[in-house]
Amino acid sequence: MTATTPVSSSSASPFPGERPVTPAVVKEHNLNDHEYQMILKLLSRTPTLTELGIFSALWSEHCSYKHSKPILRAFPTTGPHVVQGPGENAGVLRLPDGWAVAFKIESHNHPSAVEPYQGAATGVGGILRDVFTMGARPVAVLNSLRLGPLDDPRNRYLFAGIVRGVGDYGNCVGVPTLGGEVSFAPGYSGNPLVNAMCVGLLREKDLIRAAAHGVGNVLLAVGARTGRDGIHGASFASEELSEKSEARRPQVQVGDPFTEKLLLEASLELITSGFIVAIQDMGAAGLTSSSAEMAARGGVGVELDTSLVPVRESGMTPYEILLSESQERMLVVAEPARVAAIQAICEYWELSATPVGRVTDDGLFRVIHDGLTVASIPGQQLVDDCPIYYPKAAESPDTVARRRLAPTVTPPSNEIALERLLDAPSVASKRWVFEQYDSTVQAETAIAPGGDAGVFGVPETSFGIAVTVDCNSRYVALDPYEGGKATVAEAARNIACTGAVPLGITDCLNFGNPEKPEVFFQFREACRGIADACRAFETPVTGGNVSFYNESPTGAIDPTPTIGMIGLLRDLTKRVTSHFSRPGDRIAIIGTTRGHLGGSSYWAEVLSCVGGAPPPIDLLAERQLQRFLAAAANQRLLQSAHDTSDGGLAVALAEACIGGPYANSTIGASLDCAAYGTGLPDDALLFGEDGARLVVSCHPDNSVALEQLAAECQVPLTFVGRVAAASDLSITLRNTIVRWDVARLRQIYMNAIPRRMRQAPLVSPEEGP
Amino acid sequence: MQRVAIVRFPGSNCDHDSLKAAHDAGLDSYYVWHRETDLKQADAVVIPGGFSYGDYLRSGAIARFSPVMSSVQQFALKGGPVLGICNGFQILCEASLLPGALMRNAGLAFLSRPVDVRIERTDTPFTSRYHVGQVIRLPVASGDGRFTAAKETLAELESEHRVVLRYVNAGAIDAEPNPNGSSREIAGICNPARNVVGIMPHPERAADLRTGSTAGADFLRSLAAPAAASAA
Amino acid sequence: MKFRVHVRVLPRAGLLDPQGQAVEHALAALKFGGISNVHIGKAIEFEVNADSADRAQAEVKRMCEQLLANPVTEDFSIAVEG
Amino acid sequence: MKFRVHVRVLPRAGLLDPQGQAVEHALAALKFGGISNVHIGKAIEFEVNADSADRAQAEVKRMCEQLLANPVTEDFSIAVEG
Ligand SMILES: Nc1ncnc2c1ncn2[C@@H]1O[C@H](COP(=O)(O)OP(=O)(O)O)[C@@H](O)[C@H]1O
Ligand SMILES: [Mg+2]
Repeated sequence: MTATTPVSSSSASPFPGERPVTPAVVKEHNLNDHEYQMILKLLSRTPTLTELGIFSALWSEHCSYKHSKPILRAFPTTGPHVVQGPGENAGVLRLPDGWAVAFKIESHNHPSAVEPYQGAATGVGGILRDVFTMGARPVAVLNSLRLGPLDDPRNRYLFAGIVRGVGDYGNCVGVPTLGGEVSFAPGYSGNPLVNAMCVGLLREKDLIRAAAHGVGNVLLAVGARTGRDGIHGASFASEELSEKSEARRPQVQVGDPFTEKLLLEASLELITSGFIVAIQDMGAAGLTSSSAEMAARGGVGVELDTSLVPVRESGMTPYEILLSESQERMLVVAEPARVAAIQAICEYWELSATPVGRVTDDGLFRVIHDGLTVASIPGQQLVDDCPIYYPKAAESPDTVARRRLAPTVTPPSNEIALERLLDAPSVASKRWVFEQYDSTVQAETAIAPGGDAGVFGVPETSFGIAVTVDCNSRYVALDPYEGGKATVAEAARNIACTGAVPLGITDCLNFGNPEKPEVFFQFREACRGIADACRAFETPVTGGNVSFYNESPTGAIDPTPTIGMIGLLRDLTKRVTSHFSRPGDRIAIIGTTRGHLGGSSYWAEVLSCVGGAPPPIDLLAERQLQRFLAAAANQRLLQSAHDTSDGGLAVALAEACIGGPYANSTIGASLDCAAYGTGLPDDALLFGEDGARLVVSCHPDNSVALEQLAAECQVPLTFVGRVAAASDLSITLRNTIVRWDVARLRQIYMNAIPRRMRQAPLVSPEEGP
Repeated sequence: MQRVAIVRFPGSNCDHDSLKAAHDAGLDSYYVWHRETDLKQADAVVIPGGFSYGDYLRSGAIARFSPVMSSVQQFALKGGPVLGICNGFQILCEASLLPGALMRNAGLAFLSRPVDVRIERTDTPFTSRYHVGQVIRLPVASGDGRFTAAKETLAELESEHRVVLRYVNAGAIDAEPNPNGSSREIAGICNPARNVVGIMPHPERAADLRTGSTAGADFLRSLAAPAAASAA
Repeated sequence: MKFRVHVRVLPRAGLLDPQGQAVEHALAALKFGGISNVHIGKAIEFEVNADSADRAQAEVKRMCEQLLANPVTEDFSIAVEG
Repeated sequence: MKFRVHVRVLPRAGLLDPQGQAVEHALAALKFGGISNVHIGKAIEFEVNADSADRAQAEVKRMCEQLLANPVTEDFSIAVEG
């Protein structure tokens, strides 16, 4: 953080017709008494309504991180690969040959709850801009979704709209969706989560940071016109959903991916042209936050003339123009002599670039409209001096009790249990989702959705990037610390399964109201778990996003700290996929099977018990597993690798047999686990969820080498069977043999979601009279 | 070296993929912006996929009026090879360089997946290196991929052997062989002179061994070096 | 009795309508002058059985509210033909 | 003079209209009875300057033929408001 030099604010006048600032108006702006007192002190006078709006936006949770900053400081953020850590629009990691990767994840939960299609679409739009604003070309998007159960028509409506929104936007801009995750739990009814991640590539030398410099330089608004949409989105995202949120509907932001694509091309051209000093997207809190943040980063003042901003509707006030969250807009800083050249580039891309302000030396954030000064605030303080809160944290006794729960119903046969798991939408194939997303545009997709991590090639090189997003929110709900660790570990395992080495993460921390001690406890502990895992894996946190106040009338959501991870695959041709492919290959289980059932999908989906303590994560074992996978892939010893997560060994094996989403045939496997698993009950062996485990297959000729490598890496490896030509999955247990017809399993697994979505309402079922 | 103009519209997003695939096929490929009218001595034109003008109103409806399209029209009339891929196909139909139209997928959703297609004709500039009946797997990624035409047009397309590519069921166990409900499983057609070809799948996305498949590489290689081997 | 129904569903005033904008530009580029305020939405047509035109109108209004229009982003209008 | 124009563009009769079918099923699922022949197309609205309503109508017809409707798959109808 920059040292703050006190600057005195000059005066500002109310814009004609604007309401006077009263306590009620202050409250409406989500500013508490203490915060308002600080504003009065900072200004030495009563703020104008415009100023109050500005403070309200920048001091919202969304922009100021006032409840999370101290906790986030515990994340490891440095490392040999880190080019840009937290604080910019996206984090950047170094790749071979002068390349770098910029990536970031962000939530768009509240807008998606109100209008799923536009909410999700504009979520993708926003995250794309965060990445190309760094000078990186977006090459992949991922999405992490959480919804209430699909038997509720409202959730089906939300799910359908969200997926369509994510797809339509990314597809149109031409960025492939290479992965994601979806899961369903009652806690998300009424408050779905939509997290979108974008990954971009750039030459490291072309990196541009969003800091305004050079007194007298010009600020230009580039892209779409400003309308009345999304006014106060940032503070909207910082409150609980309620009746009031419904009333905010007219402010719905509509995305225009076509303009985004032009903006992307124009921005990248502007950046490489060298004509600009800085560029930043107008995201949450629009023009206000983009200009104030760029100024604060550069330690300068700015003056905006809102009467110059191209608007979509007549009669817009400075307040509205400053706080509008109209999409597809960028703010550019440039020397006055470059303006014409910049306008020419924008013109080529059929966009306008309009001077709307300048960089000043007085440190003030000043707004004028038709010659009248309507806001004048010390800029650095506006951005940095929002009060920081240290809320109370206490674990809810309910969580403690849930950790002690165990199922009370009699389990079905193991055959039926696996079928039920594969039919559970959270476990089943997400083909219905990713089929709606273009996953091959840009022609660099090496592993499309449907396996563990997505992989794409870096143009004209032999290396590639593996990407994933993960979070097991059930684990986090039951034990935030272990759950936080598990989430990073699962992401890393998914990356490692492709043969890639995990490099770094971005996080999207979705929680309830942080002012509730039990929520803040979840937040603090989950972050501690994430930090410990990131240190152990040497995968620094390069940025992220906090989304609090995810509450619906029924209470807080399950805590959902989504992790987006990037890995490097040095030789694209050595990538490993998840499915068995050759009869006769040997199958091995890697890692230690302990049969841990607490927090498992088996308990939750089959035995109706969301409880127990989730598996403790052994970070060293995870790290060894990652090293083993990278080495095994590099030596081309593996035919397939798939981690075990939801549903344990049985689900991992079934998925490996079921094959990819467009497989020409399923494949069988025959395993002998009679001597495996040291006396565990059958269901614990089959469905237990222990970390640091995988199912791999290899050519018989490679089995010795694989064993040796496992020993070197100190990773337990047990050969348990072979891939079979027949379409049967059979597992010999101590006293019995369980057997499934893989074609039938595939049918269940592939149809679980489509079958439920056949009756997706086209309009929210709650909206009727 | 043969010169291939890759036409870019606002909203094209497979322009770079096509440029690269053409380059890798040994062609001298370059962009032509939609406002230009000079095709710069092109030997062939590719109209790549994407969402020209956001696909607003109808896919390809607005793009067809871009200045470059009159040059493409003249080029095609003179027998110059023109390939439209996905949105390019839609634009060629809107511009009446090819008959029919591409309507909303029967499943009503955007569909992105690999499909199996059979090469029906090798007597076009873009398919000469394949052999008739060859089945290849290519990605489709489109919302408006359902080829539709009047009955007489369909009959004409068949009798004149102008169906170049057809969706077939060559494997994928539980995915519809016809991904979008196209009439007669049509995935690609050509004009009567056979120099203008439109296809929905994306061969340029299956043209690099690094990422897996080169099944589509011969579309552009056919331009570079038409194989004499097969004739249909 | 059978009535023919025409429903128009259009984006709410004030909301960005990128499709309308694109068509407005395209029309201008085609030299159609003096055109403004282009908005594009859905036209829905069908037949409905009802006792009277008023009943039909009321029924279709419910359909719009429940299914045909998205109340967050769209407005609708109904015309019932004898 | 300024005229308000309503254009309806609908899929040609006889062509498969999966969207219309989907809505027909959805309406039935919501227990709206007696509905048939649902078709879905586009509603396009704008303002145009013209000397007379007839001129406006003629001008809009040209727009439809050139851009707003695809003659292969769609029919259009125009209503000009005072
Ligand atoms: N929302 C989504 N968007 C795109 N791909 C998805 C989505 N959800 C799941 N997938 C893909 O489906 C596959 C399986 O996902 P998941 O079950 O979450 O895998 P894992 O358990 O290995 O994390 C992955 O390839 C994943 O990227
Ligand atoms: Mg996995």
